Amino acid sequence: MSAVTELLQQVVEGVGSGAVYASLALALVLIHRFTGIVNFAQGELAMISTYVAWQLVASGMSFWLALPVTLAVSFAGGMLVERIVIRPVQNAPELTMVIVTVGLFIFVNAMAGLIWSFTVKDFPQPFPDGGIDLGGVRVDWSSLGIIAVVAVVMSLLYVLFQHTSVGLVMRAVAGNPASARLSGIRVGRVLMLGWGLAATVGAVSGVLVAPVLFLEPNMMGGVLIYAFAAATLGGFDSPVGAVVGGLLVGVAETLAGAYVDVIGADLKVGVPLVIILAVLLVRPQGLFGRAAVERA
Amino acid sequence: MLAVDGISVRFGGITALDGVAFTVEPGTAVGLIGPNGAGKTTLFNCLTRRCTPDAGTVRFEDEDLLALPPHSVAGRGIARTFQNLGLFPQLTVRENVMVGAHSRGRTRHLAAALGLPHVRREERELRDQADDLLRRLGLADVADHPASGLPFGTLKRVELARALAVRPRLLLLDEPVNGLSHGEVDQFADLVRSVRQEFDLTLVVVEHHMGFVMGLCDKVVCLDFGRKIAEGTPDEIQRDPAVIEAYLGVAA
Amino acid sequence: MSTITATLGTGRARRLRATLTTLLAAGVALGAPFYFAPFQVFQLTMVLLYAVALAGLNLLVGFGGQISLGHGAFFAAGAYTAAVMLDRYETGHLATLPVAAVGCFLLGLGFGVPALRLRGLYLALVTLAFAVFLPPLLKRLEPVTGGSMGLTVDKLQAPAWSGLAEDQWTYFVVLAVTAVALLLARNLLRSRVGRALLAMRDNESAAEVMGVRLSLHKTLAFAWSALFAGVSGCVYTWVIGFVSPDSFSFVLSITLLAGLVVGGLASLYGPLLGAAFVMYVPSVAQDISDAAPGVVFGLLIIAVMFVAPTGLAGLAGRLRGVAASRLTRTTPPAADDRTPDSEPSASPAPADPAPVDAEPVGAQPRTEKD
Amino acid sequence: NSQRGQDDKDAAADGACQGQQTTGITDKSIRLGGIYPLSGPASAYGTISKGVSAYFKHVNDKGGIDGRKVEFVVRDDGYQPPKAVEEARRLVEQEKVFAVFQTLGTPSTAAVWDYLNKRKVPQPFVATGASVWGTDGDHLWTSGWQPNYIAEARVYAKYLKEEKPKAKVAVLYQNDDFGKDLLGGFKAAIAGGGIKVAAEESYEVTDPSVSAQMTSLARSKADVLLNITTPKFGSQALAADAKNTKWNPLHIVNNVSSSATVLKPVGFKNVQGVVSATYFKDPADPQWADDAEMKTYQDALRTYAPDSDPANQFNAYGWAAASSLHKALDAMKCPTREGLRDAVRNLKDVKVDMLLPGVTLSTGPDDAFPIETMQLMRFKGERWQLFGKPVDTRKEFGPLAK
Amino acid sequence: MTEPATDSTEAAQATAEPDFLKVAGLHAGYGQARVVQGLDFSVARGEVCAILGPNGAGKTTTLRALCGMVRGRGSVTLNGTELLGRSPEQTARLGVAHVPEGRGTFNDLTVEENLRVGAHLRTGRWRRDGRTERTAVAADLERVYGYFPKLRQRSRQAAGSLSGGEQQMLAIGRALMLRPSLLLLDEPSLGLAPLVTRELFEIVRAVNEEERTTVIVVEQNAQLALDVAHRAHVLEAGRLVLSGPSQEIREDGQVAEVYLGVSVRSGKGG
Ligand SMILES: Nc1ncnc2c1ncn2[C@@H]1O[C@H](COP(=O)(O)OP(=O)(O)OP(=O)(O)O)[C@@H](O)[C@H]1O
Ligand SMILES: Nc1ncnc2c1ncn2[C@@H]1O[C@H](COP(=O)(O)OP(=O)(O)OP(=O)(O)O)[C@@H](O)[C@H]1O
Ligand SMILES: [Mg+2]
Ligand SMILES: [Mg+2]
Repeated sequence: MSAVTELLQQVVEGVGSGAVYASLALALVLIHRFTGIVNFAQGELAMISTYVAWQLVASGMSFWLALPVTLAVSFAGGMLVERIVIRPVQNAPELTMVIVTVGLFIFVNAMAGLIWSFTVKDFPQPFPDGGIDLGGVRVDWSSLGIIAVVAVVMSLLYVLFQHTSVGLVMRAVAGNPASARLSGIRVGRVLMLGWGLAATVGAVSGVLVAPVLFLEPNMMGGVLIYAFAAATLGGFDSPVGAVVGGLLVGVAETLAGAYVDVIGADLKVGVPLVIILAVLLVRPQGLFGRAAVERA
Repeated sequence: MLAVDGISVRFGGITALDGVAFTVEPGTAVGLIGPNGAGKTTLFNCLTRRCTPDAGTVRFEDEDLLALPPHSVAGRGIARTFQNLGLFPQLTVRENVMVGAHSRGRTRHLAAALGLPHVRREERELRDQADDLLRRLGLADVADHPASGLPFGTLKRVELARALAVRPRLLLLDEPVNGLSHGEVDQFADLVRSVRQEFDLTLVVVEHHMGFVMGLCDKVVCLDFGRKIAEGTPDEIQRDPAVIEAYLGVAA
Repeated sequence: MSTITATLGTGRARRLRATLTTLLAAGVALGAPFYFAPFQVFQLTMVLLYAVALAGLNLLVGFGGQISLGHGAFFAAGAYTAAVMLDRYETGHLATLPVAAVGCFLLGLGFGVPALRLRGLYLALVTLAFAVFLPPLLKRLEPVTGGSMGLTVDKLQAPAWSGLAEDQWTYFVVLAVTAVALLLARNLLRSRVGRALLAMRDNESAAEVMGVRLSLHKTLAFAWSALFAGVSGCVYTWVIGFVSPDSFSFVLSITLLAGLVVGGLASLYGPLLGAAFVMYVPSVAQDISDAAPGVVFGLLIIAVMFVAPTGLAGLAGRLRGVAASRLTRTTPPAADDRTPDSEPSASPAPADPAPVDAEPVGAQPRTEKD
Repeated sequence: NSQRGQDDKDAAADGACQGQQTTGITDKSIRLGGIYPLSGPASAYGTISKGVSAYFKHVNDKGGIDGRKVEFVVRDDGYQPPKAVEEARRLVEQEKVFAVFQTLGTPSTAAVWDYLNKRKVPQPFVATGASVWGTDGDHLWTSGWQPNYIAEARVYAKYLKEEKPKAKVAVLYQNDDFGKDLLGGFKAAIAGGGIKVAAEESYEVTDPSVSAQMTSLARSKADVLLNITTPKFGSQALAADAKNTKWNPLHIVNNVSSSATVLKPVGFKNVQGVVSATYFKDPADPQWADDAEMKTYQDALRTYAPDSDPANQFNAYGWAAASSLHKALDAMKCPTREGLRDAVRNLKDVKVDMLLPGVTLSTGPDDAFPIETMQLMRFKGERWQLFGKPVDTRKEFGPLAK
Repeated sequence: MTEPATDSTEAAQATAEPDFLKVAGLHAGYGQARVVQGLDFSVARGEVCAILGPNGAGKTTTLRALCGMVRGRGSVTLNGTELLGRSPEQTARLGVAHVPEGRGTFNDLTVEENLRVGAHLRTGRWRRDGRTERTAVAADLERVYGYFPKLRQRSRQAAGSLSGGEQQMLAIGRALMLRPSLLLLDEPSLGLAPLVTRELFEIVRAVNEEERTTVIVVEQNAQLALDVAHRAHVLEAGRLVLSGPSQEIREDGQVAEVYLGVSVRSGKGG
């Protein structure tokens, strides 16, 4: 294998893991667009959704039937979470909301352990085994599949944000809920919709990554950290940013871990940190985020 | 005292200020009027280093104001109020006013943490001064109330008190009487007149309330589309056709 | 006139009450180690030392409005400073405190500078990334830090003259450190500097116009807050006698922030309540459910936030407010009182569950939620 | 009304045992504590306590240990050392346990062992394989149980020396004491031979996956992959190896990740020929289905811990450790803490039914590792097949250096 | 300059539906602060009603109670439907539009987006008349731009960067986009230039006359408010101290002194 193909192989690897981060980052961006907070429980909700899918498949349902059912259940679950857990603190300071999601994280994680135990579950791979060989660089079908799905989700979110009235309403609610109410927007429903959609996108993420990461209650913990990094880098407002951020983080981390000896695999998490810091110092709103409008 | 020369500010395609020039003599009150979006607030923002003009100079007592870092403007004796209020909602009224005295305080972090005697002395002094001001502006009984939740008119006075706490020589008021009823406007005008005398203030006032402006100011500058369209005494301005056309409308 | 005498009266009463409360608290704090079992004394010690870290975080988050999800890193820096000094140089415990304090102050200063550019969420997540990065870094620096096995060092020992047991002695030392730290924090916040921080949090732009030098105060807020966290970490080493990279995972940082919010942001004694929550509630959770303490713990966090959206300290304030209004309701309302503030309800507007969205008083346009 | 101070000395033991500590033990009962992560990121291991509890309940129902009913108090430390200290002190000072049986994880154990040794409270059979537990002369009240990671590494080294004396080895390891101990032990054991470590990659437990590391390792084209991981990452590494058809090293997976529950999700067809070593019976492995002890275990678990999965190897681990403690308690000369301390350090070829045939408990005054024997196994079809003789690393390599 | 509404039209409207909005025993406040203490008044359909009063009298609080932003006790019925106890979004759906004190613009939305949010209720996706409504909304957008040409120039600009007066225009425009049956204006002239203020009241009058929109306006510029209003109420310390047709209020000695002043605001008609 030549040095170039090796490099390309590492890049492909990085893109693969970057797509994983991006998938969850999309859900984070969605929640942020709706509510203006970061949701620490996002990964755990995705994990629960994945368990739902697993349970359905384990009880004999075909994967392709289980998938839409899971997405529907996740949507309803996300709305329920908003209604039961978030709504009561909706008028509280934002940090209170964030800490509630931390509590939710702990709760959901422990609950999954209680119900499904911590043993690793196998999850059906929706994409074919094997891969294709592009001039010595091997690309797995599963990676390609993840990338494709992430691209589709990203495009859908982009359209939702930019070209639908829901997107407009959503931004209005996130920006100024009181005024949104005065315009007759049912803020509660919009927020429920937001959480439902985010949970659905999260479920897609969970189902995509479960075959690769293997399903267990802590599956999404590490992904969440990287998804945060991806969303931060890309700007918390933009689905495109989330994906670009995810890919950048994935590739940079993989290459640094593989090629820069001082960094090595143990310190490679520092690489996205440095990149994020560098980018934010130049663009405080992230690569694709919108700058805050400020007037005295 | 203040000399503004050729100030231009552009935001993207919008020209908010376009070569504005005027001067303010010590001890006078200058009114700044003009239609909505004419650039009055933007001008204030330049004077307090909230935004940096693309061209032009601002001199305050022969010092280049634009070369100062934003936080030292207060120390030079310039204070302002904000059009849409710029109070600290979670602080009490007294604390709001005491923040106004920030530039006059000398306490540093370490001394503050150690609670040294001179720190406490300074704190007491500032507090007494603030209380004086509050009493002066009839705010004594709301001193311990957080700023949020007070009526708009009260908040306007709190802002004035805070600005006065800076001990300014130049005071910039951005629409100080909007939201006040007629009687209150008169009271406010009296108040401004008396503090002006007492603190030896030079004033620049942005206001759409003509009675207030004309009654208070020695000179009025009118902006439109970022350009100065007129300058003169209140009487001249009120008769100026350009001003009537762009701003006042046909006088009744 | 009558209002003035009334406020004077209440002022004196309040001061008296404050003095009494302080004396009572001091008495309880000094007597506790003689009353409680040693391990309970140990728990109290831990509460006190976490309170120092939370007070530091409060300075930054509660008062300064800058969110840090990486304070565990400063805590770890303090803890490792102490451990390395004790392990390598056998400096004795007390010598480690100033070094940890100054070291973390400088570290915080270094961090405060880039933090100037970052806002809200972005700052929070960058600091989180830093906290995630720390354990592997500590492992990598094995020659100094002892790598993943960590360092075991001597705990504080009671000098013979004191006649105290080790736990009691440790408790008193930590109590002293905490008292000093909380006092420093209080002094800082009740001064020009503290007001500047609060003003910046509420309205940056207006604060700057009033002469507050944003960069200075923000950076120093970071540095002070790191100093407190570092002192807390240093004391941690004295008490636990063991540091390892996995003791300081990012979970610690998140726990600290959660403790602070649960205790009450921008409250002077919120950190103590938060520290007690962090310390005791996991055990309570286990007492409730052995099978999955995490389930209960998560629920308890959520429940506390439901009941006290502004934190436990706010809850205490609100309860007092309710009690006060009960009392005042019996007195007839002053006739034709047009000042709205004669009501003694000066509690700083806790999030009322009623959907009153009082428009922020001239807060600058917020497009970015932080 | 100070509650401080000494443990009750009233129930003094008699005879030679005069003056020894009898806290937590009477003629009728014995009180033990254990500290596990029931919450937090490491809660997967919390279930070990279920296996332990089930064992003691099972024994209690059969009359107890030498007539004493065992009370087992489990505390949760969330895998945080300060919490472990708090809980250890609660157990000793408030719950007044006889011994702290098992603390889980190296950080937690390291955080409490000074305290326990100073208080002279036995800390037998800690649930971590770091090599310090058995080699430290200052902590006589503490002992290991599972084969220490160095011993395990030695087993693999010996195997490779015999089978592939010129092997190039790629190593994937968890970046903590466990991974480093095992890797270090392995390197020490192959030193001077023809076997070389060609590549090593670490991961953090907080990493989402090890796929990037596996790609890097694949570049080394090594003949052997030594997989030093915990279960989830074990599955990931096995899957990544299986997926890469261009690189087919001999895959050695360490014991922690060798359970059938780890291999099954990868697909049995993908893990054929994988080698590992073990010392206790894997409840998920069908070869033990008819084993008498295994049946007892399964029944007991179903009775006493109905919501935990008997096939989970950690339950069996707890069970095996608890039965080991049972043997040590049986061997006490005095029913005192000192008695237990001495008994733990004086085990001679004690058989425990949950351990593999040929694996026994042996300790000495300087050796607090009861188990240093492991047997190699290879995965074939749907089960592990033991091969070769149990390897007693003490005999082969000598005692661990301090 | 402008004719005050004649008594005859007022009477005609009042008899048509005298109790279009009926407020009875309204109490409202914040936490323990009781601000509005027992208001009774009604507004007929198609009427413009002005509320005057000193600072802190509770005018804003009254409007907030009407639209559901603060909780109130008592009874407020709009066309027979009880409003109290409803959330702002529900009252908005009943046709109440509120221009709040402090504007409440969506700062990171553009001007046009702000206006579209205002029309959100009318273009609901699943409404059958969606298409015709959408053209109507487009027409209304033009109308608002016609009223406030400044907004058209700024239509792609983020609302947060507008000048104070421009934001006020936007807030009013957004409320108009709702095509409300009851329009609540809280100090609409705040920050507007004299010329625009006068135009604003012309717009209020036009909207009221063309669409028979009922309007309640809280305004410090009593002169102008009384010009367009049919009736007026004076609120002090949470209680109504004076009510009546605007003409009468205008002639009330005390009101004239406190709210109208001897010298009227220059440049404003009267
Ligand atoms: N940050 C900005 N980005 C874009 N445009 C801006 C920005 N700040 C101000 N403008 C524009 O500049 C113009 C001048 O604004 P300014 O606030 O100075 O007006 P003003 O004279 O104070 O008006 P008003 O009387 O309504 O307060 C406005 O049209 C405004 O839209
Ligand atoms: N959000 C709030 N929280 C607590 N008290 C409030 C709040 N908003 C208003 N108040 C109090 O209610 C009283 C009435 O206020 P309101 O805003 O209704 O008066 P207003 O008549 O509209 O005055 P202005 O002319 O100044 O707007 C005031 O005393 C004020 O302090
Ligand atoms: Mg302006
Ligand atoms: Mg008002």
